[in-house]
Amino acid sequence: MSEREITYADAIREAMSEEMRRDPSVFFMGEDIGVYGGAFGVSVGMIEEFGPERVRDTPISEAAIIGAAAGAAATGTRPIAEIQFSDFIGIGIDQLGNQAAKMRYMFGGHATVPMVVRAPAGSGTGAAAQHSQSQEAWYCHIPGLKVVTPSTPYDAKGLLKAAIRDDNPVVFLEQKLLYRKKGPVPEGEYTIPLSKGDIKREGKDLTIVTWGRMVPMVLDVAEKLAAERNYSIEVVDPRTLMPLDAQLIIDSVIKTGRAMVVHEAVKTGGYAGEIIATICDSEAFFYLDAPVRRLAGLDVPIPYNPELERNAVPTPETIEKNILDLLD
Amino acid sequence: MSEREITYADAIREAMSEEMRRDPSVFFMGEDIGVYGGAFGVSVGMIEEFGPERVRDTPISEAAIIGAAAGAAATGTRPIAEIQFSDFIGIGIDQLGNQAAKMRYMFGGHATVPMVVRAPAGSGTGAAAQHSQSQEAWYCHIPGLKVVTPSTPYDAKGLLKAAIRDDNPVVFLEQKLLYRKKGPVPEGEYTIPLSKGDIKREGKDLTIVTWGRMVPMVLDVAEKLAAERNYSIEVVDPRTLMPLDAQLIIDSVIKTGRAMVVHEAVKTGGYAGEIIATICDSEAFFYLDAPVRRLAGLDVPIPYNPELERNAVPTPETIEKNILDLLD
Amino acid sequence: MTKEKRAGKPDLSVDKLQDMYIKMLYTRKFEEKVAYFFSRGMVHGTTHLCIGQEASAIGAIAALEEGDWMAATHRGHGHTIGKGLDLKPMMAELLGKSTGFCRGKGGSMHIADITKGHLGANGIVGGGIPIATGAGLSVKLRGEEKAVLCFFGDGAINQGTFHESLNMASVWNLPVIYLCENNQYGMSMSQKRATNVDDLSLRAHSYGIPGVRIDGNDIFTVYETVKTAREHVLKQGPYLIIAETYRFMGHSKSDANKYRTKDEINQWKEKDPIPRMRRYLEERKIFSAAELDAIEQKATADIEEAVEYARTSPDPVPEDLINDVYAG
Amino acid sequence: MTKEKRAGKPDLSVDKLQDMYIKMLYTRKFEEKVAYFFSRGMVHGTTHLCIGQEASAIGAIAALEEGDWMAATHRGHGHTIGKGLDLKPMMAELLGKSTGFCRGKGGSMHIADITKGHLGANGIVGGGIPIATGAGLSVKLRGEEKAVLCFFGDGAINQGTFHESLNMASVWNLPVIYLCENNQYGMSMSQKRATNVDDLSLRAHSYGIPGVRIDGNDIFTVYETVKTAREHVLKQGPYLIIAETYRFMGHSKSDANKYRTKDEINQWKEKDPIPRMRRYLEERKIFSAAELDAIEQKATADIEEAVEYARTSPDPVPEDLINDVYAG
Ligand SMILES: Cc1ncc(C[n+]2csc(CCOP(=O)(O)OP(=O)(O)O)c2C)c(N)n1
Ligand SMILES: Cc1ncc(C[n+]2csc(CCOP(=O)(O)OP(=O)(O)O)c2C)c(N)n1
Ligand SMILES: [Mg+2]
Ligand SMILES: [Mg+2]
Repeated sequence: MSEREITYADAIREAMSEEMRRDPSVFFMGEDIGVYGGAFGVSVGMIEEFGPERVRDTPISEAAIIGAAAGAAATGTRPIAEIQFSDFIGIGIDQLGNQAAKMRYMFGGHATVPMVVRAPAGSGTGAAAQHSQSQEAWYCHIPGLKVVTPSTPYDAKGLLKAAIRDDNPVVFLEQKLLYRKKGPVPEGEYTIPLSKGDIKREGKDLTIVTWGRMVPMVLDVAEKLAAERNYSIEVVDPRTLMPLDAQLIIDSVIKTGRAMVVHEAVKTGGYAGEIIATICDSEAFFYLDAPVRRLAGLDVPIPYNPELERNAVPTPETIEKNILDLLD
Repeated sequence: MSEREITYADAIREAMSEEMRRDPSVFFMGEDIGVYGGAFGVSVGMIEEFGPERVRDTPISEAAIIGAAAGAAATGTRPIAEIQFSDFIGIGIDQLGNQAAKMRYMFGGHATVPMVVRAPAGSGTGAAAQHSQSQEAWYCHIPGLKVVTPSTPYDAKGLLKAAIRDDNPVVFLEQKLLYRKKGPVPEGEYTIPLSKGDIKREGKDLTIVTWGRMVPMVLDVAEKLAAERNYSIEVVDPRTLMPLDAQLIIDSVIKTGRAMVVHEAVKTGGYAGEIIATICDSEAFFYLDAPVRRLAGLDVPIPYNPELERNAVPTPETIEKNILDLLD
Repeated sequence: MTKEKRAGKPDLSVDKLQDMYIKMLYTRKFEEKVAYFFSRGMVHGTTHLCIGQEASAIGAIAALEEGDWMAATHRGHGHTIGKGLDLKPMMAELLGKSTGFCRGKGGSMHIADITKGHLGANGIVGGGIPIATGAGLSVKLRGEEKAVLCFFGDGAINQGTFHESLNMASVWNLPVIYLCENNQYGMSMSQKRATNVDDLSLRAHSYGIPGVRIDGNDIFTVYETVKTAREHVLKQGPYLIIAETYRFMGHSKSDANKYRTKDEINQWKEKDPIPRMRRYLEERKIFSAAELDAIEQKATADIEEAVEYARTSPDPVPEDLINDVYAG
Repeated sequence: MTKEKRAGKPDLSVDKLQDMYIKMLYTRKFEEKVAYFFSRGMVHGTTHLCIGQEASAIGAIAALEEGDWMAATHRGHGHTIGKGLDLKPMMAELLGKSTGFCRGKGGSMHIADITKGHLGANGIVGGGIPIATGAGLSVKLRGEEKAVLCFFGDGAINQGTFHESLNMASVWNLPVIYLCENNQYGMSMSQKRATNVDDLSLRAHSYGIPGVRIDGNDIFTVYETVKTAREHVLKQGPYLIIAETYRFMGHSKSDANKYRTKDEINQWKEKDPIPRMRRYLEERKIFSAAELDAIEQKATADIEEAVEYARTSPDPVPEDLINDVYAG
């Protein structure tokens, strides 16, 4: 792997640009992605290279953006649609879930809908209740969609390239708080299959399954507890949530005998449930030495006040506390 | 309890009508609910009693229906909004999830949004992929909403009356295939709290948590296995999914030592995950004698062909098979 | 080839006229068969018949060229026959057979053949409008001289997707003909009650595009208007057509017609587009009465053949249930 | 009380004029303070300043009566001050304090006070339009002589919610004034690129309602138009106003203004509504220069007081995090 370090946002831009150079049927549409460069600066410079036809500013019309992407995808192009905040996908979720995701199946297999909906997710920016959600569980509950959420620049680039090449609608959830984080990303061509999770840290006492911006947070706590208490924590990042690399998780739990799932999304109805059900309805159940712990966002809208906001989701402190509960 | 038997649809109409008589601030809006009487005949006759102002036919505009209900609720009325098929709630889910559900919290407590969104859910009518879904897990993942799904006429009436009186937005999911089913419903006034599950059948070998139209199906199988094999199966119907009566489920599992969750919704990301995570992160974990089994709809859109459709969701056969797997 | 030229009538070959006439007959007879099947309980689910509206479907599509795209609605049998799709797989789909266009998984509400430019009927009112818009974008991005014809109803015109799509198409000059089949009702809701305007073509003003209102029961008017619109959209962007028509049958399987009068229905029956075209063809001696009878007999025979094909076709196999959720 | 009557100018008392003028000043100074806080990193999140647009907010609300409702937007400081809400809890909200309108949980994007008829700023572009429509329905159902004023931007006018709401309000004759503040851009997207019409008031044609386009930087024009509209909506249903204005500052915290020219900004600055009103008041000798300076000093002092109040207010307590998700 090259030593070059770039940010998560750069990695995403690079993935899009490489794919747009490689394949003329790929194009990009969304609000303010052109001269403005996107609300988070992800697409800065792209309109200069690809022009306003392929880097296409849209009106503020999320349903039409997603629906038009679906229609364009079904008729021979490969759209990348950016939704400015993932919270707004709901406005177009009918087009995503009832049209894009179902077309192939309900038409009996003759439709192919290769599109990516990219959108930033998560809290921590002081943007409050309607700009801070993590709704991956919704998308995972729609057969026909794939759902990806990278936690590193390396994963972001490889997964996004794979998502763009995938022949299915993919929801690609980016992490606002990771956009400016740097990490090693090779210059050359690579993709990461949309079916493989990644063990971000090996361990033998406890399996923590987590994704998105919780990954670096959990890794930090794991390092700390390794140093302070010699705990050996395995951190599994599914990267792609749908389809889920269940075997990777099951194998890890069989190895460690203990499991915890950490996510930022609100707890009730969150995707931790899916993962815990997967573990507890598998052979891993017989290896469990303790209840399967779930640490997730509180069941509240994200509040504005920074201190409240920080505590609405898992923190290094609550992660540590829960680990200690399980391991002590 | 009175011996009168009425249908599930009648019970719903009776609940609405009683509440509209009782409280002039309650009104009802939706597509074709007036002279047409609703797509499933639920509101037949209501416009004659309450007039077109309070039984209000709307244009086909689901986002505006839900949003207008939220606005009306926040300003002193108590709307019941019918969405013709629950599949279409997605079109207005931004108004439901980002507005109605969050208003109170994000405004710091001074908003009250007493509204009910009623909608029929589920498959089995040959209406295919866009008219047959069970999306309760989505709504349960939105803090600020309550989510109710009755399995009997009795529950339907009592829960709907409670939902209408509740000061929060409630998603009330009705079961298409139960609309014509009869059951005992007292004529008098009663409500069922939106926080209490119900043990539909007592047992000691296995707890099955299930809801909606799966309840009668599971009960039939439980009776059959009681007769044929002397199995004692406890059937827990949460009735209200959010907030969930977790203790009822946990206590039952502690008693039986085995648990299975059955739902019609597609498996991945379904609410079974929530319930299994609740069980496995509770004291009930220590009483479990076997993995917690999950039986749900396949991860497919609902197909049109009747035989395929029937097998897309749990059937008496698959329920029985899974019980035998767990208990034999 | 004989040609018939008269003021206000298009310049059409005899073959073309015969093709248009027989497609109207196919549609009518196809649907009469479907109605019969339903009345006998041989088909499950529901269906929406366009009996009375054949001219707008067939006339409009007759004006398209090879390679143009078309998006249909839930009332889509005429659209499908108009687009030249084979009657056999169409009938097979209605019967849920594996030889159907959707392998029996879509049914009437999801008939589609992307490979032939048919983007699908749609179970979501207004759901196809963004899809068609995206097809227009796709065509435009490739620089093709192709048009997209997007059907929707007077009920759909009040959906947000209508507005967002027309606005988007208007700013991007997309080659999309938006054709509203105003059959006067959205289910039970009269267009006069669902909108505050008599002439829906006024809605073109919002997008700075041409809008016309035409007699949708005159196949030649429809044809000519769409011909003109097609020329327009290829150069100057979208075009809105409101075709006034009427559905003779109930909205769907179950409809007591309480929202309209027998008188009204009878008045419109006098404008039945099929006898109207027949009179035209006969009066102008394009075809003799005997020739027209022969065409009608052929239509009947072809439908019978399709029924036979469908009846004797195999059902889907169990694996079809899980196939084609994802591509690749 | 002195009265000033001139052609085209409304009949306003000195007190009213002073009130309108000082509210524009409050808005400007409030926002300058907020901008300063942001530049110093004293506030987190983002904010949308309406500097330059004060006339449309303040002038419009000045035309309302006691008991009328108002729905604001994400750019809602002027709307809030216009509605007469206290500066102190407003500033406290911006600083995330427990004394804020939303107890620090909403922030700039969610300021609201339902008890005072303020339905809330809104983080969802177009999200408030159905809410306001529902408020209109509520008022109408109670038979009150009250109006609802619904603000939204030129970007929001392309959302489906705009269309659905105006259509719904038009068929139900709801007393809602829909006021589009056309500040020429939706973030970076020029209204000219986002719509295909120059004059957005044409969109009224779609709903058969009055639509006017006015100089939104002239507070008197705004006032008079809304006065007229208010009379209209109470009797005849909704009214659309397009107020042409301009935002001097960037869209939000971070905006390089790459999508517009300095020249354009400077041209609009010449139409700054605040000096314009001051000139009017001074030229017509309604107030002397000294009086006007005194008003301005009072505005400054009141804002300072609000800042002081906000700064010294307590933060929310930890329990606030979980309070007020549900009522009751
Ligand atoms: C989003 C959505 N809302 C409601 C329905 C239920 N529904 C099916 S067809 C229909 C009426 C549609 O009216 P129109 O667009 O005029 O088409 P028509 O049926 O008259 O051909 C309704 C309400 C639906 N399928 N989708
Ligand atoms: C549904 C939705 N889409 C996108 C955004 C991001 N966004 C916030 S404000 C804005 C521009 C809105 O333009 P306009 O309606 O003209 O209001 P203005 O900001 O000009 O006052 C955008 C795109 C949002 N908040 N909500
Ligand atoms: Mg219609
Ligand atoms: Mg604007």
